[in-house]
Amino acid sequence: MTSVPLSAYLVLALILFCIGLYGALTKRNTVIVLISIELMLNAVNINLVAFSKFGMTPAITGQVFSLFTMTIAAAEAAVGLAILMALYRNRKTVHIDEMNTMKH
Amino acid sequence: MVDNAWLIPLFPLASFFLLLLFGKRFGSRSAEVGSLFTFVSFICAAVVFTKSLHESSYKQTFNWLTVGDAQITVGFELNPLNVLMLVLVSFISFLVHMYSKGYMNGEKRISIFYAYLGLFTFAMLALVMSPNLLQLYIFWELVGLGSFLLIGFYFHKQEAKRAAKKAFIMTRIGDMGLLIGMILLFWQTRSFEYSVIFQAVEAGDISQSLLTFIAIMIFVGAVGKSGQFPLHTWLPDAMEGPTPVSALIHAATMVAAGVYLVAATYPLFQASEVALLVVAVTGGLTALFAASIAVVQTDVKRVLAYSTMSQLGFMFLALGTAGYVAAVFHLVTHAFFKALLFLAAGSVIHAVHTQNIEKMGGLWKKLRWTGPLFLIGTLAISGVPLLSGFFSKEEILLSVWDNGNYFLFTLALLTSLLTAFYMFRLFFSIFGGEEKTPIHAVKESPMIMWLPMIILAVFSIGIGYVQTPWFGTFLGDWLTNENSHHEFSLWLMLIATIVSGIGIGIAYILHRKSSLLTEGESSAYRVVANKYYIDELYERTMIVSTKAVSRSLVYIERYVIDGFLLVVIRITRMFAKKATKLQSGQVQQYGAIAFLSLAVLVVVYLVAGGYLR
Amino acid sequence: MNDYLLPLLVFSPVIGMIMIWLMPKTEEKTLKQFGWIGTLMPLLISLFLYQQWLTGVSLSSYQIKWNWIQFGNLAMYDDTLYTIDFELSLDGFSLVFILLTTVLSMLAALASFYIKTEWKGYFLLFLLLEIGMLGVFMADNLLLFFLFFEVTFVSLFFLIGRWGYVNKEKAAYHFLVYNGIGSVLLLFVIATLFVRVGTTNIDALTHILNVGDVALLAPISPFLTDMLCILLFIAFAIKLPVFPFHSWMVRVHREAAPPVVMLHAGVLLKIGAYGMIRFGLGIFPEQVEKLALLFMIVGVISFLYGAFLALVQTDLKLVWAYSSVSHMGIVFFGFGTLNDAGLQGAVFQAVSHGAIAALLFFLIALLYERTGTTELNELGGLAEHLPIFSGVLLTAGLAALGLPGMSGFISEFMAFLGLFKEQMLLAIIAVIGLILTAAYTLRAVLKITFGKKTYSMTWRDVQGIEYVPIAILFMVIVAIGVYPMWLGQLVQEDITTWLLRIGG
Amino acid sequence: MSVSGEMLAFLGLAFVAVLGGILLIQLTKVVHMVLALVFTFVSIAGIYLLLSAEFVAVVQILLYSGAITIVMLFGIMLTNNQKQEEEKGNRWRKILLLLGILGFAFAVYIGIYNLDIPVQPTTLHEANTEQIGIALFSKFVIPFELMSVLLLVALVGAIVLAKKDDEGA
Repeated sequence: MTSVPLSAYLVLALILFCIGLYGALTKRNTVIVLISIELMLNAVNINLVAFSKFGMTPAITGQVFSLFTMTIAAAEAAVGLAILMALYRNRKTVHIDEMNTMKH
Repeated sequence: MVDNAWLIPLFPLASFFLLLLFGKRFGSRSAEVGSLFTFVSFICAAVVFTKSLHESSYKQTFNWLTVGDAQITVGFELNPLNVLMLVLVSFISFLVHMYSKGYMNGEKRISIFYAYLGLFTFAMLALVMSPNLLQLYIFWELVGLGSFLLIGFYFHKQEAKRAAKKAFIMTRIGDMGLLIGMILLFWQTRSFEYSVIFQAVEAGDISQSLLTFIAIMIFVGAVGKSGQFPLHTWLPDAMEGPTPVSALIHAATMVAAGVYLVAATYPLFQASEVALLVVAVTGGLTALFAASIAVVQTDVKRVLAYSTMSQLGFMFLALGTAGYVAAVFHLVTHAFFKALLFLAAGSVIHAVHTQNIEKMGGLWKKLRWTGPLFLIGTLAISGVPLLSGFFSKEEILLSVWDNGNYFLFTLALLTSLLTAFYMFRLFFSIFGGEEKTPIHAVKESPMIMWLPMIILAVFSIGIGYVQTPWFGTFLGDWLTNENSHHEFSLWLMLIATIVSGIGIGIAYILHRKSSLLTEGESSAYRVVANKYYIDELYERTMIVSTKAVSRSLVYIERYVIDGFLLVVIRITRMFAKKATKLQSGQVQQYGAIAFLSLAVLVVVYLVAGGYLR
Repeated sequence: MNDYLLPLLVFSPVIGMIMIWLMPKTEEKTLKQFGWIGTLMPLLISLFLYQQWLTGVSLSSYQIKWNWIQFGNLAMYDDTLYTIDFELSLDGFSLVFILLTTVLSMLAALASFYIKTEWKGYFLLFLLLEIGMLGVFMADNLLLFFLFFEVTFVSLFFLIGRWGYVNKEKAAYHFLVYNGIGSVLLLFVIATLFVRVGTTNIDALTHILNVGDVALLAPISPFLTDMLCILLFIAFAIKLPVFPFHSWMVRVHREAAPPVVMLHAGVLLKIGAYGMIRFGLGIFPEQVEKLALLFMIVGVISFLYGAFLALVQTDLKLVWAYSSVSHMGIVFFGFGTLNDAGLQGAVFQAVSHGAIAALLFFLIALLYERTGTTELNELGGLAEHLPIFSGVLLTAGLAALGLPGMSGFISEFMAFLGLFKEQMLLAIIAVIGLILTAAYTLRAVLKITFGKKTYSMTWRDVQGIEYVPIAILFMVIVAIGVYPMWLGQLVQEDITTWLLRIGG
Repeated sequence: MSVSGEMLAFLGLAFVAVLGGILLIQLTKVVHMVLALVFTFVSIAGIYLLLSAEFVAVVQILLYSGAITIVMLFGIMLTNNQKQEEEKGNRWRKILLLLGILGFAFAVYIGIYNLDIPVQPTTLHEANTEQIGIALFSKFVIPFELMSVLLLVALVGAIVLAKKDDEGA
């Protein structure tokens, strides 16, 4: 019926997830960290949609869930940037390694 | 009556509780209360005794506890040996109860004293009625308790405290032997009942080596209770208790329980040559050993205590040489004359307020009653012909001779000699010579004290005739249920008499020279006077090593167990400090660590092929 | 009625708690009385249960099972899997411990009249502790057991740390850490079993693990089962406690208030024994059989170790504390023998030590109340002016050293009977401990009661209400000692069942 | 195995998506990074199309390629950070992380490799939007409403956070 197997989508999602993870954990610029997180969420979404089609019991639920995820991602991006703005105003930096007021 | 015999020990028990709870209200009348209960007990015992002269043994049991498929029962058994002990114990106990009224007169805690006596009498009577080893063991410990309480009666005295503790612990060491033997027997036969055990022994169900071990272990129990070497050291110290107690517990009844135990489990010993030999040698050695110490003691009660040890050794010697009847016979006669001696000694102490024979002398005229009574006892124990001690001793010598062990026979003769010697040394130094106690007006004891002594004296003289070569061997026939008449051996009697005579003679000569054998500089003397340094030996070895173990364990506790704790605490603290540094405020670092840990976990599970199965 | 009796029993101390809670905290006398009254209700119910048992009512008819927690939606496969029910049940074995709990709680509440401060909090915690103890002995599944176990743990922590002697806080932390480790191990075992087997019900677990006719979703390998068994036993060995996990218990016994120690030594240590027998032997019979020799050796070491250390202590509390270590060693090796006599001995010893230790620590309360010290070197000759107290102390000591006619003897005797059957040599070594027991007990007791006088004339002897705990405990001790059958019958059936599982 | 059109489309989209990701990591200017990511987002939308999820694909383009990217760009500009992403950081951490990620990827890959789910016929592609609508407003209506509340909260929160402090103070 279809020539692209489920595993192909999963592997793609895995690769994107790993890239996002690497970015989120290494980049110093907070904006990039946020974007990397978006990438990770996207990778997860691919999985959701893929399983909605190729899963044990195919259903529309997967797609609906991916929509929810996107909503949350959007909200997260908005709030995250707002926090970043506030921080930048106070500390004049966007570098994540300089934000260490939670130190012991 | 016979099936209600279990009531016999309950009377003294009732007296114990009554006096313990309401002792204050009874006050000095406690003596009458205690005596009354014991008397009832004695009457019952006497009735049972007369009944059982004709009947065969009687036994009654009921279930007490279930262990797996084995039923443990309790009950009582009345066979000739048991009934004999029953009547003996209740009788002497009654007499001592009576005597104590005079001796303990004016003591504040007299109700407690009588309560303890009641407890002891209860335990001892129940002990001799036990149909099985477990029950015997239970009361075995309880008589130990009675003895412990009475030794420590004068609790404010340091010596009494120490003696009580020592008595309890030393006898407990012996008891453990009995416990081991008993449990081993149980797993061999699945029962504590004598009858079952004896059947198994006869059927040869138990291997010879194990049987020997068991018999010796049981004998260890007897050794502890009867103050035999090497567990004897508590018995002389036990003389810290009131003198009537010494008479009842540490001369006539409880210490004889060891002999009773071996006699009651005699088939076990008969099945093992080695065990019999061990019994005989221990008995013989203790007899001589104790007699030799008695020769140089200066405390009247201690002389008697060592004499008791020596006589008990005699009984074990008899048991070990197949002289079952002889041993029981001597147990009976000894109970009477030794009780008499102790009571008489108590009477003397009561009069002069000292126990040191160096401070006594010339009391013959002052103590009109006590003197002759003491003499009767002395004659009986020395084996002077026609008194009870003579017959029983002769019987023992005969059994040793028949056994063919000449070494043991020599031991027995030597002991006889020493016995006669130290007893008369004691007698002469108390009653002979000049008066040395001028301060006190020495008064004869009241009738309540000499009356029991007279009764005992009568028995000391007469009881021997139940088992003589001339008039018949009633006791032996009854005990063994067959005609055990043995041949009359005049030469043995002669030898025994001569030996006693020599002992008395030496004592008299020395008395004439007014030497008490108390001073001496020779090393041999010092060794004997210090009781062969056995106490010191125990002190230096057992006690010190136990303490050393305890101390070293204290260090282990402090440095190993708690030290380990400390190490754990330090390590935890160290990690906590290091971990605090990880709290850098760097969100990315946290994320990295969390992720890496997850990755490690995942990879490990991957390599391990799934999680732990 | 039957359906609610067990929950009623477990939660009956709540009534007392509410009564206390409503009182202002300055009402000393009322609070103490309410605390005591609060313990009466469970006592009555448990006695009623015992009476029912005597009349032949089957104890299993009181069993209850309410739905409680459900995990996942595996109900479509098997509705007993991955569910946890609120299950309480009763058998002879647990009834013994429940009776012990209710009786000792009542007596400890009486002894708590010596508590000097913060009565309200004290009695609230005290009754909470009782709920925990009762629940522990009735819980029919491991998770419920664990929850009640933690209730005792928390309430006891505060009871130790708040009301006690000088170093009470430190002792409480020792208690916390050791028992915390024990709890963690226990939780680990319970969780693993639940994940693998899908149930925490004890009977179901036993059946699945041993009969094995149920296909598990995640099968357990023999190795894992062994490990679980060992962890479970370490957890309970800490609670019991057995050498080398005993140091917390010694500290607690030294520092906690005497009524708390009465309960602690009397009941809480027995949770270790109860857990070992019920869960260890119940769930892992084969593994226990493999470990039996180890149990016996450790038990004997514990027995001797405690005895040797008790011999040189200079504080009466410490003597009794080490004697507890020693006596728990007997429980442990009795359990390790895995035969009728040994197991019965272990159960007997647990009950008997409960009564005796409670008595001994009650006497400590009396002694401290009068003299203000429990140091052996500062005491002596009390028999002169406190004859009744001295007599009671001596008798209690004799009970502790296993004098026949009292409960200590029959328990030790049976444990040794069992040990001799399995390991003769070990048993002969262990017998030394019996001699040492006599030595250290007499040393301590005689030091206090006999000898030189060091007392003040104003100390009064035992009086009034103080007779109640002494009399009741002596009754229990002597009743077991003279006629052990009544206790034996309660547990005999259960022991036979357990032994059948080992097949020996 | 012949290469179908669908496969070709997938390969192309996947290549672009991964390339965008790699560029995100490798580029140095922040704005470039964000732009590289737009490619990824768009190609993911394409992937959704292949998975017969047209509605999701459209939302993806609208939300990610549109809204989020723009927001991010605004963020970058407002924080006025034109500095280049200099290689500072901890080299060891990067290497370790890389290893960890590789290990993790490998482990998950094993899982994917062993995965075998039989393909079943679906009707997702028929009136996809309608199906989503029906599901959203029947079965998932409560989550949906909650989501709207969440968005509102996020909106308010973002405004409160981002507005200048001195006005309030």
